[in-house]
Amino acid sequence: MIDLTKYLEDFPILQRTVRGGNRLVYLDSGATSQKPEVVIAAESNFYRKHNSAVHRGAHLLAEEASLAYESARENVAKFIGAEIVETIFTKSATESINALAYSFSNSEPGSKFHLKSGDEILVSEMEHHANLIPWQQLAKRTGAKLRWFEVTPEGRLDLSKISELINKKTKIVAITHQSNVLGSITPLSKITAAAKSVGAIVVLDACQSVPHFEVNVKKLDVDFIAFSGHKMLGPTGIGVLWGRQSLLEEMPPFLFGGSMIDSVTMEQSTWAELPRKFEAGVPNMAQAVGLSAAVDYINQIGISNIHEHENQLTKALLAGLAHMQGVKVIGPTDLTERGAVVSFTVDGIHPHDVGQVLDQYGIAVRTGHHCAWPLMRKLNVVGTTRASFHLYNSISDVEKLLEGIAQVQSYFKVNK
Amino acid sequence: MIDLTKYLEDFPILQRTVRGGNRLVYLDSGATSQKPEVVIAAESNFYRKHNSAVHRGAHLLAEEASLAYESARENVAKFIGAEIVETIFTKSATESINALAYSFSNSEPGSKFHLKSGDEILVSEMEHHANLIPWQQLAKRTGAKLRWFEVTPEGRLDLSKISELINKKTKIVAITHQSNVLGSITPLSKITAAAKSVGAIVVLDACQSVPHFEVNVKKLDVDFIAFSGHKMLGPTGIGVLWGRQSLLEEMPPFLFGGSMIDSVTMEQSTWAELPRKFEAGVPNMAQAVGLSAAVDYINQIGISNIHEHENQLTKALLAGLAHMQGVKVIGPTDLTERGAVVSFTVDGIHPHDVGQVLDQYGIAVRTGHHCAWPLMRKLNVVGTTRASFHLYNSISDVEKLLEGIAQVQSYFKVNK
Amino acid sequence: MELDSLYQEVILDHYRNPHHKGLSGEFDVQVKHNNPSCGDEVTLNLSISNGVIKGISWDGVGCSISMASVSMMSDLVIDQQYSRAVEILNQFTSLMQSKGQSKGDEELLEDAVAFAGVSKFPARIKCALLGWMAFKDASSQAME
Amino acid sequence: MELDSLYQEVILDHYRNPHHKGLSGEFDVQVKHNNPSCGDEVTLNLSISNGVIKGISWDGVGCSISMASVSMMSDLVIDQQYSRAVEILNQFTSLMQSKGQSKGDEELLEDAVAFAGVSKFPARIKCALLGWMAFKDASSQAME
Ligand SMILES: Cc1ncc(COP(=O)(O)O)c(C=O)c1O
Ligand SMILES: Cc1ncc(COP(=O)(O)O)c(C=O)c1O
Repeated sequence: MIDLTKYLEDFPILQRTVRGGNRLVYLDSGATSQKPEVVIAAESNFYRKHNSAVHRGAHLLAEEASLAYESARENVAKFIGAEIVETIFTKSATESINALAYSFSNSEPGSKFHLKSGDEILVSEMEHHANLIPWQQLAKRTGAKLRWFEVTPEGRLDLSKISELINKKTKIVAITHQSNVLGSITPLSKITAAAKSVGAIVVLDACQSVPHFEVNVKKLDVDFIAFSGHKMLGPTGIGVLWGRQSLLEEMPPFLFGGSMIDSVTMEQSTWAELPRKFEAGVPNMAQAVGLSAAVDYINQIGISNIHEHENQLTKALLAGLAHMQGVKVIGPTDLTERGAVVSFTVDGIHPHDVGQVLDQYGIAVRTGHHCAWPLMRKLNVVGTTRASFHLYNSISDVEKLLEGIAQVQSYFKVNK
Repeated sequence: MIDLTKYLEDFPILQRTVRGGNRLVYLDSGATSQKPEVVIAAESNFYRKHNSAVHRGAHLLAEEASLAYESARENVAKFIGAEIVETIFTKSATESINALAYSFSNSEPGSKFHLKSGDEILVSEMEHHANLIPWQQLAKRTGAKLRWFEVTPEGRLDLSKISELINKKTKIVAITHQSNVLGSITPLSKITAAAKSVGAIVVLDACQSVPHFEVNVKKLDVDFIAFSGHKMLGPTGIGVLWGRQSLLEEMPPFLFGGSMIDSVTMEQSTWAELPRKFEAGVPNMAQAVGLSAAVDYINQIGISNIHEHENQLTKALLAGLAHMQGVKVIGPTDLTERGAVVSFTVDGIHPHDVGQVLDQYGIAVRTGHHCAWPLMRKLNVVGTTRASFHLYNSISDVEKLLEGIAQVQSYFKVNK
Repeated sequence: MELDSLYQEVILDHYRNPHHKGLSGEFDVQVKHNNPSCGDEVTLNLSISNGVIKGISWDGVGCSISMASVSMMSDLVIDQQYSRAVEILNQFTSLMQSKGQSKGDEELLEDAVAFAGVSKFPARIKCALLGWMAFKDASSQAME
Repeated sequence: MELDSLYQEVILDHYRNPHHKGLSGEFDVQVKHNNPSCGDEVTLNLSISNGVIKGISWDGVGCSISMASVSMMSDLVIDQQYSRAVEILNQFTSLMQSKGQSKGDEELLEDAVAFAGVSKFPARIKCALLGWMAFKDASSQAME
């Protein structure tokens, strides 16, 4: 039994009280995580001591800022088993994925990134909007066709048609590593093997995986991954795009401006080496430094300890919900290939109302379509209530939630 | 005579010593500004007390975070005389300008944003790469032609050919408000009048103006402006795109994902109302809050006081440089239509070496091409040394710089 | 409990037994509105003749606040002059923006004053307004 | 002063009176390298025959460090076997990465050990390497 309770005091926000004078039971880490003091301090410390534009000045502060920023890159790269030059800072996973989609649009005919009518892009019905709409719009811009894996009633990817869906026309497979609604983890190896056999590029939305279990880009055998800092104890305003070096070298850039150039005339420009080619402008330096502090913090606890801890909480919550009348889990009900995100519905009560009553008890959950509207339609629900964990949650949070749901039912006088 | 010395103590970084045990003489605010404690604290405070994904949860933290984020928008909008819904948060000016260029590419034939062969985009030779390359690449993508205002030997925009350059084919005029190299301020009204007469859209790069003097978008009569938070005492990782409401409503979005949608199916999506249409994903919330604190701080001192203070310093520096043998100011040498950015060259010494010796005396300047490579070629210099001011500089900083330049000359034994 | 100011009994009643729900085949204008952040949807059919709101029928999915609000809105505006309906609409909108400071004009809003408590919950204001915005859209289209 | 470790007299001498500067018409390979962050540029002409570096001529604009470094590099590798030149190149590169911890192998690097101080100034390392990278590029092209 992993006990992480001693870490709770590292999170200043958990010391405050919320509605009704209750302690904060924060079960919305799937949307954004809370930050330990060391992360907040790392960002502040950068501003207080080293702030200066990186890569640009001849002076000491510029030197220190560049060192801080590049060390952050190195640290994040190591965390995901990547090469340093393959690790690109963006503002968010959303930007990372859009950057890819635009880089594809920007590529010349003949390049492996160039899409045209007849080509196919494959996603799934359980994608977050951030890993659906950029591809939908890329398809629209290029004439390529968007196709998708369906979702089974149990909330798993339906791979039964994989050999038809991944075919010679498939140029991109963009898939989530873990559903932000269902918690189900994608059986990646089947997909990467099929994609490889047809030469398709695999893009992984790792927003819900990197913060919660070990992700090693080399082992995964995908081509690109995207994730956000704010879901992994890091600051807002920072994300990562990782890609295989050879692909990133071949791929045209996305944002144009300072620091990403090799030479510039009024007529034309050439691009800098990796990773700068993909980082135009003065970067989100303090946020990169904060993210690096978050990585240090996670490493100190151990990502596998965090994972096991979250598994324990998920198990307890699933067990508790299984005993409740009128409550239905949306997604896998056991721990096989699932993470610490649990969606459920309460008969007769709209998720928004469930969330509102829970809030009265200090319990912060997320309600609605979770930016996965097509999935809601597919599963025939108007939305769900979602509890999601991180290392700072405890078994007492699970108990509070279970009690809270019972209160919701009695508040709305639904027949259990 | 404005005296802002009492504000120096608000900036923690100014309390540290740098190379050679010297106090920091920070003359690189044109690249990025330093942050007062209130800005640093605003960001930290958001993480410590209110951090949560905006617009998404039913819980108290989400409510507080949304309020903080939207109040920041309101505050920034007011600062530039804009409507709230017209004020869009990006990660930087670079992103803001690229967003525009991509939104243009994304628009349908027939829309006023649609460019095609025969159309013209007008920039100037003094643009920062961030306001040049996005348009150069847009021209390349659409077949439109990139044209430019030249720069006079005095470092002013050469408007002599304006009636030829702004013609019926001109669809976009993208121009800097103040050169980040020369300090010269663009005589905007002539340009906006000409652009209006042919129906061209005017995009203003306000990176070097908003932080230093009053910018009111209504008075300027431009269509879009872009600027960065980090140059105006705010955090890194936050920028602003402002546009006229009617144009923003017509313009297609740029980044696709969560929060920017009205409805989503696997096949197609429709977009949210302004400003959300242009803000995909969990935003850089803490940075928006930090920027808002920077705006409060500037308002408290008064932007016109800051402007006048910087004018005094610029005047003193220009006067001092005028007396130095072998030192040449690159850009206007009087205060007419110029801001607090002063570039110069020192005969016989490369700017990089000038900067290095100054650094030894604790003086932080910027050296090189300042992301304006075409301008360097035009002015026939390999680069310049640039000193740029903000409110926390003092006349003693100017004296230090002047003494420093003399030291540089004697260190390299150049004949003065 | 703070919650009770949000979930007034009359709101829950309308939620459980909504009025005018179920789309009728007769209408002059049909509109569909939704709330993208939570997924609530309402389709509203409006009949109007000689400047009088003759009928409203609607269907939708959403939380108690949004559904009860469409239900009460329908009760309030049916058989009213368009101008009077707009007055009620404006009253309701400003009640929602009152941040808990207003009790609402009972003469105009009748049972809908029960929504006063919603104005203290910023995230729920758009729920309460969903049906009203649909009505605003439909009626202004009809009056064009 | 810390600066003196950067700007050694011999570096400033080469900067003021660079060797092998001015492009000769005879060469096997020509390369152009630049340093996008500061704008330094060097064009390098290389002649090589039977695995021996026969001649280098160059032109360029840049700071004292970058220009002095191309000058000294030229002195060092001209008339050397390619393999020996690569050894010198590698030595110089690792000296630059030594963060001030190494003095450099004087037997191989001769006067270029004067650049040891540069390794303490991270922003200047790429200046010192510009010419060497150009040589690396040109010579490996020539040996292909
Ligand atoms: C005139 C001008 N435009 C654009 C930029 C780009 O700003 P950022 O790097 O913050 O995106 C800068 C600053 O570097 C600038 O000075
Ligand atoms: C699976 C998944 N993909 C993408 C995103 C988008 O991340 P962000 O909003 O940080 O860009 C999220 C989170 O909202 C997510 O859960």
